[in-house]
Amino acid sequence: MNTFFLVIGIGLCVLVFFVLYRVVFGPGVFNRIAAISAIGTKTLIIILIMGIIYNRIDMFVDISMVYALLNFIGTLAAAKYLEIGGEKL
Amino acid sequence: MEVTLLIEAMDSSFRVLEDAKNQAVDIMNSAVRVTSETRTIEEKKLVNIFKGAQSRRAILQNTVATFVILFGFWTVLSGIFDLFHLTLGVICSLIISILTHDLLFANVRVGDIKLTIIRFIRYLPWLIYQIFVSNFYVAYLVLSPKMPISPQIIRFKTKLESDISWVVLANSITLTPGTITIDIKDGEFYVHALAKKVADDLNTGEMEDRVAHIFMEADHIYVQDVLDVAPIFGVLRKGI
Amino acid sequence: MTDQAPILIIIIPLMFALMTPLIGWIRKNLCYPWVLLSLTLSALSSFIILRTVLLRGIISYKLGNWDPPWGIEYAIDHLNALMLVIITVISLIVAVYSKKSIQREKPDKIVHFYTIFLLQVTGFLGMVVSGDLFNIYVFLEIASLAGYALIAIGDERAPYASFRYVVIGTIGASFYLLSVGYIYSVTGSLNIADVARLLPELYNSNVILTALVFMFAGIAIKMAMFPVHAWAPNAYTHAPSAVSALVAPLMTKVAAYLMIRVSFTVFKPHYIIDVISLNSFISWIGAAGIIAGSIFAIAQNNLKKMLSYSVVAQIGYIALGIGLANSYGLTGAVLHIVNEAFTKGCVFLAAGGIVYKLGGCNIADFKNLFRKMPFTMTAFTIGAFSLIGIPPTCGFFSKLYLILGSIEADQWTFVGVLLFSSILNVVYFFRVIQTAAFEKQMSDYSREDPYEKVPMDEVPLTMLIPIQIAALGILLCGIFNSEIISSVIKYAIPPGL
Amino acid sequence: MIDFIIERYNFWIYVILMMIGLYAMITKRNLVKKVIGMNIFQTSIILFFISLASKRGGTLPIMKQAHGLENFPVDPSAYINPVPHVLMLTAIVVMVATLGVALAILILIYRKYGTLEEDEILKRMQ
Amino acid sequence: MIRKTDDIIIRTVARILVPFIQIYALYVIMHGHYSPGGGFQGGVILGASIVLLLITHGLVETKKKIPEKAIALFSSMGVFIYAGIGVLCLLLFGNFLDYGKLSVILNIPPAAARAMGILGVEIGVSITVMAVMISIFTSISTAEDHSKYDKEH
Amino acid sequence: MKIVNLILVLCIGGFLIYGTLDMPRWGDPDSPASKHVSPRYIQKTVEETATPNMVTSILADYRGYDTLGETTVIFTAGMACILLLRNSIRKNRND
Amino acid sequence: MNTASIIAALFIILFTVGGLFFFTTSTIGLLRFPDFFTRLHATGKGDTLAVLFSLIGIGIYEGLSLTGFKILLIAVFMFLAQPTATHAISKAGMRYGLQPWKKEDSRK
Amino acid sequence: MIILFDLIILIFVVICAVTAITVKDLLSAVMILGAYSFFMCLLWTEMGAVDVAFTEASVSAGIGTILFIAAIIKTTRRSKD
Repeated sequence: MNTFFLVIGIGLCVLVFFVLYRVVFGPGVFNRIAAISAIGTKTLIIILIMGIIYNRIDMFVDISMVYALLNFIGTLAAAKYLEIGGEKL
Repeated sequence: MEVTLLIEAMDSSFRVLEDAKNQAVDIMNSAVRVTSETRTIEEKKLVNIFKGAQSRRAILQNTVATFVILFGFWTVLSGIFDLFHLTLGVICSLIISILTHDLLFANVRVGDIKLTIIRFIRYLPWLIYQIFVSNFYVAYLVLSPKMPISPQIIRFKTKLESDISWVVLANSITLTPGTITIDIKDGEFYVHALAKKVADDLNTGEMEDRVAHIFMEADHIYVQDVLDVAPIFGVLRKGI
Repeated sequence: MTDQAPILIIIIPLMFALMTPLIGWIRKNLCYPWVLLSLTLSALSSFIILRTVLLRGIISYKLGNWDPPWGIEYAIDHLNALMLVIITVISLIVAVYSKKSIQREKPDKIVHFYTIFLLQVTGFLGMVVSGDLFNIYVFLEIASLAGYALIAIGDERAPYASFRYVVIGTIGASFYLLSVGYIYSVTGSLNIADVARLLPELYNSNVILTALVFMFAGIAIKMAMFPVHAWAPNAYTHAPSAVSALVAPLMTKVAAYLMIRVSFTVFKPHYIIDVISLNSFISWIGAAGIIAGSIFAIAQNNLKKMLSYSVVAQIGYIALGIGLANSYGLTGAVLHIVNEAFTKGCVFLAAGGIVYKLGGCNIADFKNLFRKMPFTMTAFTIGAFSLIGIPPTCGFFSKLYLILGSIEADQWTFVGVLLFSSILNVVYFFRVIQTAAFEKQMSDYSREDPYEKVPMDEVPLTMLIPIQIAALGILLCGIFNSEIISSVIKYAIPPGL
Repeated sequence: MIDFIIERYNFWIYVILMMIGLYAMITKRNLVKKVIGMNIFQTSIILFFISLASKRGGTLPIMKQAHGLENFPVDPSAYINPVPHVLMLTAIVVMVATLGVALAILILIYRKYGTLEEDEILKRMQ
Repeated sequence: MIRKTDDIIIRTVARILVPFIQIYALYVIMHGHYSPGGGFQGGVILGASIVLLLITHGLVETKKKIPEKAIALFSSMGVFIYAGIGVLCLLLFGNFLDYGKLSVILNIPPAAARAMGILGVEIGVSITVMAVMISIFTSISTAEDHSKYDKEH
Repeated sequence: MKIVNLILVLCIGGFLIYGTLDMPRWGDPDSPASKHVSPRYIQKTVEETATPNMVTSILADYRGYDTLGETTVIFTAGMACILLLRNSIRKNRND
Repeated sequence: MNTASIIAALFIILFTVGGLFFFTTSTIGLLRFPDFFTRLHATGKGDTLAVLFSLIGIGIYEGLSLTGFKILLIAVFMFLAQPTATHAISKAGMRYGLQPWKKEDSRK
Repeated sequence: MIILFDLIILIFVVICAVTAITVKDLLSAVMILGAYSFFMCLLWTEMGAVDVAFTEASVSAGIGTILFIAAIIKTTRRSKD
């Protein structure tokens, strides 16, 4: 089973690699933010998969939950910036 | 001569009558105004008294409800059930619930919450089914080589009233792939839809009906099946 | 209670700093006596420590009662004790002085200023007293952060100078942390004594060489040594005068202490001298720093900037003494640390007094200053004599020891450099003193009576007394230098030199 | 050769990250970029320390059962070395603190000069 | 940045999430002994919850919940708790931060006393970290903006 | 100028890599770092501090003084931000 | 290996691979779609079902325990936070002045 | 330590670092720094440093990015390099 989850994790990493294309080449800040939030969800799953591989998932769940709870604050702040004070580039 | 006199007399008498009538109307109006003013004042006083009592009760209820929920959350998180940690949990949830009693249940009416929760839980499978179906549709859109998308922004006026139901509707719309709630202005939803099919699905209004059903709005179920104090709550909600 | 003195010296300023904002709520003016009280207590405990060390030898204090390699340990020998006394005394002097000057410069920020002032002193003391490599990093960061903040509230250009200090200082601290990691990777320990015990077996490894070089680089950045001194002059110039009087003497000296500690306690002298012979490199850099700092100082028109470059030059002396790596040279270096702390404190305080009265620090404006502010300028002159190296002051003796060390090491170039730098010091200090004492305003010549009495306009007493005490300290250190050396510094020199 | 690379590459990547951060810190003209470089630099050091801690075949530095371990002999090689983790927690805290102070100073600079480019600031100083 | 947002969705979701984030933070603080986490992490999460309130509900509304003076008090109180526990050990004739000596007061074996000491220390750390995170954020966001600069030039 | 900086950075990086060549292998269970001090923490943490999480026990107990310093660092940063940015009179509080 | 565990393993594989599949489609959508809003459709919440599936798979692997509950809670919070973030950023994009892509544009 | 994951994530980290310092829009740079922190967190969970990963997660997601954005609001988003 561990090998199976390892493969799934590697697959997710490969997907993250493709998402990184949007992060690096944009265009513009909005696409980047969207891509970064997509990376966030994948990261959350990868952390849990690490927990399975280490066989100590109860320790890794906490980190995942931090991301689930806090990850959107950064996006909210960026959105607020673009909404109210945003200089246009 | 006499005829003219008569006419004049009639005229003047009419005038007098008119004046009298006007005065009477004025008096009546002012009386009505005064009575209505006093009545609104009294009503307001009553409402205030009621609201004060109710708000104190509501604060207590909110705090207790928040406490229960948070303590349940704590127990799930903690997983250690000795006396020390449970005491810690009680203390922590108490602190948080006192601090944030007005956050978790800000605009929710107190009495009907049990039913709301049950209905909300019943609503979830349908939502997940919707997400499932539309996710497949989006996957089809993504994977088909011609990419038959036709993005459009649709606008519809909702019949929902309260904040929380708006939020549930908006988040349900956003959760369903293919549609994003972009903005809510004065009860109008602006939704960006990926293709015509999802837009049509949204326009049938099924989701809205279901959300309305959860929060007992628009179909006014609460009058019959929840509480007999519901009208008072209605008054209060408008008053607030 | 004397057993607990090593921890009290940290805890007192820390606890008092924590309470300062709360005191500030009650009344702003209470902060000043509060700070004085805490620093006085701290100074008392530092004297207790010095006495205990002199009587009983090295103090070891186990924090949390864990044995040294596992827990954190304080190991206080003569050098630490001496540094503690210097830091507490100088900071007490500066704290007394700061009342008027900070009221003039930043009246609305007194409370937080004093909080961070105490935290900075805590950082210095913690760096000196600690016997654990990582703990030193933590307190280094406390001192640095406090320093960044204090410098940034200075005049117009202060934020930019402070930002550069942030960037460069972070590089320095990170290099230090990096080398701690390198040392940890091969020894598995962080305690200085333990590391010193384990290192000799590993002397031919690349890791240790890299660790040593980066640790020196990091400390040199914090110390404002010559090639990486770029942050120092601007930061010291634009800081509020009380801050530059605190940071300029102490930050660099604490870093110099760290350099001595690293090169002679963590690494044995054998490694530095015989295996990689880094010491001659350091002394050459020190010599270059002396010359370069003095020449830069000559080019300045601003007194504070001139003094800042003078700091760079004086750091060169200390580095030269460390690099000589013999008994005389190291004695000279330690004595120069003592001397420099008092001297730089004195001259920066005097410069602050001048700024307080004149509103600026341009040397050209100093005409007739000797008549206007005789006491301040006398103290300044004593400081200048000490920097130049004129006999009754302490500077003469430290330079003497440095020259003796150079002769013993057969490095005649350094003797030349030391003598030449004295001449350069004479040049730039003479310019100030000459302007202040002898030059008249142009308008004075045109007047009928050139010897018209200039009204005395001295700084307030709370500023004057600290200046005088610092000047007195210079003289006392000079007069009793043999006592200081024979009772304290002699034991601070590592054996085998 | 492959073994040699596999045994070391983690350290090399940390050096690369450190170089990126250091380069940004000393070359970039924009002050926010410098702060970003500072962040990267400090993170790379943390990476180095954590690499030191890792142990082949070791598990997390948290005991598997909480109770009843007092009399059991524990095999130290079964757990990852916890000391660098502790040090790095402190280092992360220092990183955040430095970030806060640096951003505060940055705002002061912008208030004075109205720009964040270093060359323009230097120009406006004269 | 800390103006009240007019978006009802964001406000409501933030309102609902904040209590959960806070209780989660307290869980992280209290269970640092058994699972990852501890004072610093919990403090940061607590601070983040208040920051979330700040960016969604605005400064004025948040101040009613946690006034500015309380933040200032907390930021020194946390370190004070930490150092105070250390000094308490000092007064019990131990070394600084020697929590084993607390067993005299708490009437439990030294190892458990050390665990209690760790818990107290973590609470202190979390209080300071929370307060400082909020105060850094508010200081940065309430600093005068650049419009002042534009007017001058 | 950029070239000079680049060369400087590359030199530093090269020197650091040179230092790592003699280091114990990555993940080596027998490296000095995991043999000298740390075994005691791993073995005794439950016995001495009743805390299964070694990181917490070291952080707050064995090396608790570091953590005091760390908390002081945070406190210093907060005070520094207030010192730098708060003015006694603030106009636009709600922006 | 008894029947129950085989069925559980089958479910785990089914759900996790399903999650991976939806992750893949969302990523491809992110790369292929023409403008910001449509990309947001793909990633911002095309991931929702993928996350749900993966979490269910991992939850089944973990079994009925407190950790399983925690994983469920993660899903709940994701469902609360993710659409909010998507909504916020799309609204910001609209107010910022991004023009949504229209079908007619592609013909030009 | 899982070598396969380790290599992949290290590559991501380097890509993110390079992008963060080369991109001209400061807001983008800051958001990319957030992604960089994700990967760092991932790297540390992968090496078994759960506490450090936890700290990094809470710091980067909770405070770091927001402090940067708050500072950028007060200053400017433009950058020449």
